[in-house]
Amino acid sequence: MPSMPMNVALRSAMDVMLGRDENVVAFGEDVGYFGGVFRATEGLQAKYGSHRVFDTPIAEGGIIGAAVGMCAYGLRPVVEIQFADYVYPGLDQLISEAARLRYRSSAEFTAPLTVRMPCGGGIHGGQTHSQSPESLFTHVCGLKTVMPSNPYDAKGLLIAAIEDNDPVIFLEPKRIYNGPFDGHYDRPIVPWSSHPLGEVPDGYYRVPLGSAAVRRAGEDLTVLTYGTMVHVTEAAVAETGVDAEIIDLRTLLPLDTDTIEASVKKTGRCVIVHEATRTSGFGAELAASVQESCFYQLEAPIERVTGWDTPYPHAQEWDYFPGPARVGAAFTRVMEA
Amino acid sequence: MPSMPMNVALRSAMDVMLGRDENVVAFGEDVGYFGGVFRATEGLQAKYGSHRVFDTPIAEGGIIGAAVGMCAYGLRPVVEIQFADYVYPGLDQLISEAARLRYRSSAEFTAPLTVRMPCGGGIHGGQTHSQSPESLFTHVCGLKTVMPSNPYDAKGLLIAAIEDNDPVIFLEPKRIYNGPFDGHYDRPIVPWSSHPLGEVPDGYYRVPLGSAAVRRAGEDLTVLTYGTMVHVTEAAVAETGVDAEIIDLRTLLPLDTDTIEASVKKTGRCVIVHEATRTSGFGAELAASVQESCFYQLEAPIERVTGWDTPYPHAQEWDYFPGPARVGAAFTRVMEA
Amino acid sequence: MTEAAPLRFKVPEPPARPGDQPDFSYVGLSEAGSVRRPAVDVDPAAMRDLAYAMIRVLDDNGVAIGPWSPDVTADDLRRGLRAMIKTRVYDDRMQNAQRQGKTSFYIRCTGEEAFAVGQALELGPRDMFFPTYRQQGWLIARDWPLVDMMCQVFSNENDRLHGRQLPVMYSARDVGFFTISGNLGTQYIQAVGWAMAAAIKGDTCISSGVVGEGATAEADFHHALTFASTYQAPVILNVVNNQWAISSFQGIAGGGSSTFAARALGFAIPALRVDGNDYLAVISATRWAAERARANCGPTLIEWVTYRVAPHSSSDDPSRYRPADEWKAWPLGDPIDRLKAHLIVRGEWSDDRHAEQQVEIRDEVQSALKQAESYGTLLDGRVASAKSIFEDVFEVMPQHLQRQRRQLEG
Amino acid sequence: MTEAAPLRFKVPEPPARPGDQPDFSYVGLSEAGSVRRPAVDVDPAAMRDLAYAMIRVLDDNGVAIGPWSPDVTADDLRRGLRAMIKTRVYDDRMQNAQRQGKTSFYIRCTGEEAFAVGQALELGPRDMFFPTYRQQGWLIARDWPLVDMMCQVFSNENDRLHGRQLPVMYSARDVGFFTISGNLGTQYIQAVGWAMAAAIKGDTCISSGVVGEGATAEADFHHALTFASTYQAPVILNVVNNQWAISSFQGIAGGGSSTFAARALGFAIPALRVDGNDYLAVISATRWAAERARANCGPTLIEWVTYRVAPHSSSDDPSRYRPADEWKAWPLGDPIDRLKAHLIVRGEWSDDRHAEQQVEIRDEVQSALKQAESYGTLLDGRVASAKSIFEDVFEVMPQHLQRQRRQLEG
Ligand SMILES: Cc1ncc(C[n+]2csc(CCOP(=O)(O)OP(=O)(O)O)c2C)c(N)n1
Ligand SMILES: Cc1ncc(C[n+]2csc(CCOP(=O)(O)OP(=O)(O)O)c2C)c(N)n1
Ligand SMILES: [Mg+2]
Ligand SMILES: [Mg+2]
Repeated sequence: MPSMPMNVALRSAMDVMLGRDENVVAFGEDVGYFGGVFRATEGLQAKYGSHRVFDTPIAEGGIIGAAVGMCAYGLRPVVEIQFADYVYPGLDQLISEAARLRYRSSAEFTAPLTVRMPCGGGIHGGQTHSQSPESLFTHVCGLKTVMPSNPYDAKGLLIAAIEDNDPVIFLEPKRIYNGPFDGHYDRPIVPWSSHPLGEVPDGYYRVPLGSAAVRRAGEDLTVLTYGTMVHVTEAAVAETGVDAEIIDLRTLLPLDTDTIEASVKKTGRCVIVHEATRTSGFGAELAASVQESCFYQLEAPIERVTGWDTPYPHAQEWDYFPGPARVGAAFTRVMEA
Repeated sequence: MPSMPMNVALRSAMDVMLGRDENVVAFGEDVGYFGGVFRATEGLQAKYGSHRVFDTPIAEGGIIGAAVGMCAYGLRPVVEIQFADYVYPGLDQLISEAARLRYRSSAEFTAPLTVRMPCGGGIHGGQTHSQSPESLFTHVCGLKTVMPSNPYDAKGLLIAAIEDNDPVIFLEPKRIYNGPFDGHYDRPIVPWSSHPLGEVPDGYYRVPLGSAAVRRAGEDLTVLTYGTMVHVTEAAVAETGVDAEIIDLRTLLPLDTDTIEASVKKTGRCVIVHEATRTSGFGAELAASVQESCFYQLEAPIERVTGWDTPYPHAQEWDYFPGPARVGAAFTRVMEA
Repeated sequence: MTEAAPLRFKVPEPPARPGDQPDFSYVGLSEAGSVRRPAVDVDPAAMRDLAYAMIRVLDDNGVAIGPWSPDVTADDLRRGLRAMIKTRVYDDRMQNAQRQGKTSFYIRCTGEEAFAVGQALELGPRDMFFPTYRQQGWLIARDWPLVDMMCQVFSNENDRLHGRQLPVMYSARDVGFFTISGNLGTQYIQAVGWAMAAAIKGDTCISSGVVGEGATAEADFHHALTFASTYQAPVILNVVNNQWAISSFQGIAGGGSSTFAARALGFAIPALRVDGNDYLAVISATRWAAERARANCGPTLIEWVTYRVAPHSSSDDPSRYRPADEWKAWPLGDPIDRLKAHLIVRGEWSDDRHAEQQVEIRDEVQSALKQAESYGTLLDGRVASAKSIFEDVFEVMPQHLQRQRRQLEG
Repeated sequence: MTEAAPLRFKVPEPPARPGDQPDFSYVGLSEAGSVRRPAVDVDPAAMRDLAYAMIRVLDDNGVAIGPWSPDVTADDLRRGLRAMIKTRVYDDRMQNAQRQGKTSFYIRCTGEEAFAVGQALELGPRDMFFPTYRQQGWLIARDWPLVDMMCQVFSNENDRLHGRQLPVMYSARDVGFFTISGNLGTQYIQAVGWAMAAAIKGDTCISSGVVGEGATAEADFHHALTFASTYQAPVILNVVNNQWAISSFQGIAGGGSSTFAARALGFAIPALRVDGNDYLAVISATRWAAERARANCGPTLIEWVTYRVAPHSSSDDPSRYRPADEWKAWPLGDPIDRLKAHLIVRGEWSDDRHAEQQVEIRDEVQSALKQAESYGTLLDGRVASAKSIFEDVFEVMPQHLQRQRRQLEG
């Protein structure tokens, strides 16, 4: 099986779907000739033509609005928002339109739309190239929200997202496009070629939406996490020696509550790790629902390790980023509780 | 003390502030000559002139964007978004600009902006006149979020919001503009004149942001709620006889965690009630933080009673709305747990 | 030079408020027949003047004149007349039903019937219309069942939308009518996206998007013009300028010093400004734009100048913000009266036939109403089941919604 | 008629891609001195032609000609020249520092210096400028300390913005320079809001907003034009058309078939299209718009036609999407060379003085750099304290942030 970085795996997913389904189109800012600022669509315009893969004006609201109209016609647009930090001008079309089209028309019109967007920090991008807005989408009824943590899942999930008949928000942690970053920013960069989940089949396959993956079985505590933080959590486990069960959620909505419940009921302890700011982050929903379903098995308060409730600072990136030390410290607190 | 409905109390707050501070201006769609679709600005243009109170084009993003620019000049705009359901086109200016202006400029520029918006259902407004998007705002660092439950607080909180030097999202549950609705839609409408909190002083006073009110002291369980749901909760308490302590949060961010913690530590049980959809609603943050701080005192899982995770339906409004029966049932479950 | 003089803040004011004499002198008119008709493949740069003129076909005597006078049969015109009358009767009946509490909300299009009816009859069966809440005329012109429309307004058991949507927010894919949004403007860029899709697929059908003059201020309007211009999308971009947006007059939307048609000029999109109460002008301008789009010459923006005779909605009382009799002074008259006069002049219609038809339509609407009410109204609470509110959030109901549905059932 | 022919989807393509011959024939030019100069209180309807012309003052010999030739002293021009040179030297030095890892990111404005420098020197001290990331020339022209600019770029201990902001996202209220946003377009409507505020207060100062041609597609552009038009706000709305938006050429933003100046026409806002590499034209057009605004005649939109000689940013490699030598074919030349030539022709400058000044400026920048680096760079990690990231989220730090700050301290 070929090994490939995550952006190439995503490109491969779009390549497969552009090839299989002539109703799939891909567009966004700098997506066409240039192939995207993170190269995710490189070569696709040359291969499929500029009527299938093309550049758009700089208007996220226009991109998503046009995509909704294309859905009404019968296409399956895959649009790129250059950075998740720039999705806000498109939120109205997502929240008021894409998410409710099926409902308000009783399925006369639907929005099989995929909205890709690089998210997360760790690349010194400052407050406008580092955000993780996933929790906002999970509050919107009618949207699905996905965030992969590795190339294999990224491709399989993106194919599933494109095939899904509802709008899917597809967040791509940009720090792990090239390798499984574990938060040790001062160590050499590890490429995906050295990671088993960097092996990606060439052709079509799906990783179903709504199913989490247990990355590591363990008995001491359960970690609920996703995206880059899966790797940070693995580092924290290695460093603390805590026998943690690591659940990579992959899809935030719909959430794989069965896997979560089974694990927390087994371990009796739960730590939630995400990069997004804390208040009303997706960790809040996770903590709220875990205490609902696992109250009598819980032996310690559920802890959240998250970005601070501030904009993402430029110079103090590593003070902001919830690295393995902070995750490890939470393990210790929860185990001692 | 005069008694007045909530929209009149809000008008009185703006009247007071327009009079005290010549940098206060109020504008929005239909806000000027007409006085707003809910009459909150009626008469203010005639009193203060159309350079202080005026109509705008129908562009929520333009309204908030222009307001941010006015803040940079030194004004204190109080803008109205006609329905909270229509705030999304303005979210980018709120999230990317108003909320971060102070931070990104190290306080060279600030955004002392108040964004008023009627929210919530119960008026047969369907999916685009009924939403409660408060949780989205609470995830945005740099915004304060307020929702009053009665005329007295509405006026005092709005004055505090206008005087605040940071952007404040001010959500007005439209169902209680005219009276304290308790969810019994089939009973006669009760006016504010029959409620003690309908008594509102004429002049200037503040209800500080960030402080909750204990509406009813109790020993059995703690209810965390706000807006219309305060009255629904009161009805549920009356109907079940549960000795609940009802906390009206008033401000969601910053949150009055001291009051919350003290109460839950005392009662050992907690029910959260809001009208917004459940997943990643503000109840999630409340549940997550209560279990963090009160874990060892909790005798039952924290329950959330909320709107269902669907768009707000028109005809089935009362099946959707979390009325006193659903709140009461949660009380019973939590007491029996 | 003038540096010392203080700046002044200007807020546009309508020419007349309650109590004032109505004044429509600000509406720039042209004589019927006086505006030239360029070829449909004209370079937009060569027709900028049309953004400031007004295309009118019917003169004061009801005679169709000039280059925009369309080739249209009397039968087709009678269909249009019938649909306009039916729309008005329907509106009155439903407004009445709202007053009786049978529904929560209603919106009339009185005085603006020509636009929606004309486009419905002029565009093709596979074209797609992206309406606002004020184009019920399209459904009626295309014979979408009145009973179905009423059931939607009553949110009753037979409502195809299961009571989920606000009254009047129809969806009717089978007659090319996109689901109406309660959010202003959003459908405009969607219409462009739909047209882009048709072009991507090498189809032959086009789309037509609608926005009120007030809602042109929304971002979607700008996105629509930008995308339509960049990709030369086969779309008709309609601005229905009915002079009012709830309480704010068209000057607040920025039309005070220009026309809405002119908004297209900066995008090199051809702009037509048309008498929206002139049914023949509606047919003719729509035909021009549709032909242009189908010939791969790209989008057209059309401003339809009309007047909102009705209140904004059943929640509105316009006498609070404009002269109650302002509509009487409207210089472009009533679209039904004008088409009727034209048909009579043409010898294809008479007062008697008109009166007969009126009665016939009233009966038709009345009997539809009876049938619709038999399926329930908001008054009697015979609405779609509570359980159904969990359907169609997603194609497949996820676990958490199944759980919530069970909870609702108790 | 053509109904049967399939529709085609068109995506605009730039005239030249890597390997192709550069081709700027699409840029509509006018002869220097050939465009008329209306009175500042002209009715916008009487000057629509200017949206399609190009105001140019300097002819090929460096002589200032025509009605737009401004009354400006040689001293003032020398100030402008100096600031432009300094901007270019500063850019080169900082781009170098970025390559050395002393900062994470840098953006140059090479070839576009005239606009920001000219406006900085022409507008008043209390006017407010709402820039994008490509107007560092304003700060330099207004003598904002170079060391402070550099400290911001290095995110070091002396960075006034405490390392919070991405490099080049300056904020300098004292010289009328609004805090730069990383989000495109947002500042445009803010500039209008600021101008509305000035008018509300009866002030005499105005604002000037900037957007790139690519970002005109964003909603804020539309909101800005709408609000400016409705309230006749005293604002200058600048579109810097440097032909490129990262990899996409101006045709993708919809400029393929019109000018960006023309976007103003539909709002009855006067539109000027100006040679942005002609320093005298910058001064002159800015003066016209500022006078108009101060005279309560409302907003002006100005399209500045220029070319982005530099890569989009330090993260960009333009040779992937445009001919590497495209800039050499740019028909409007280099703003520094052209102003230099003009001053020499005028007998107010010489090659020797120019060379001398170049050296002087290099020294000045070099010594500022030395000083700035002494306060640290990203390389050595001497940045604002971790604790400081909790400040300025709110005026008063709420409990939850205090708690988080304590947690960070461990
Ligand atoms: C995004 C959004 N903002 C505000 C509203 C509230 N609203 C409903 S209709 C209306 C006026 C619309 O006027 P116009 O566009 O001229 O259309 P008309 O009603 O005249 O047909 C307003 C402000 C809304 N529905 N959506
Ligand atoms: C809302 C938003 N969308 C996308 C981006 C990413 N982005 C940064 S600069 C740029 C191109 C801007 O081009 P233009 O407006 O022409 O300005 P220029 O860089 O040429 O000065 C893009 C797409 C952004 N910063 N903000
Ligand atoms: Mg209107
Ligand atoms: Mg550009």
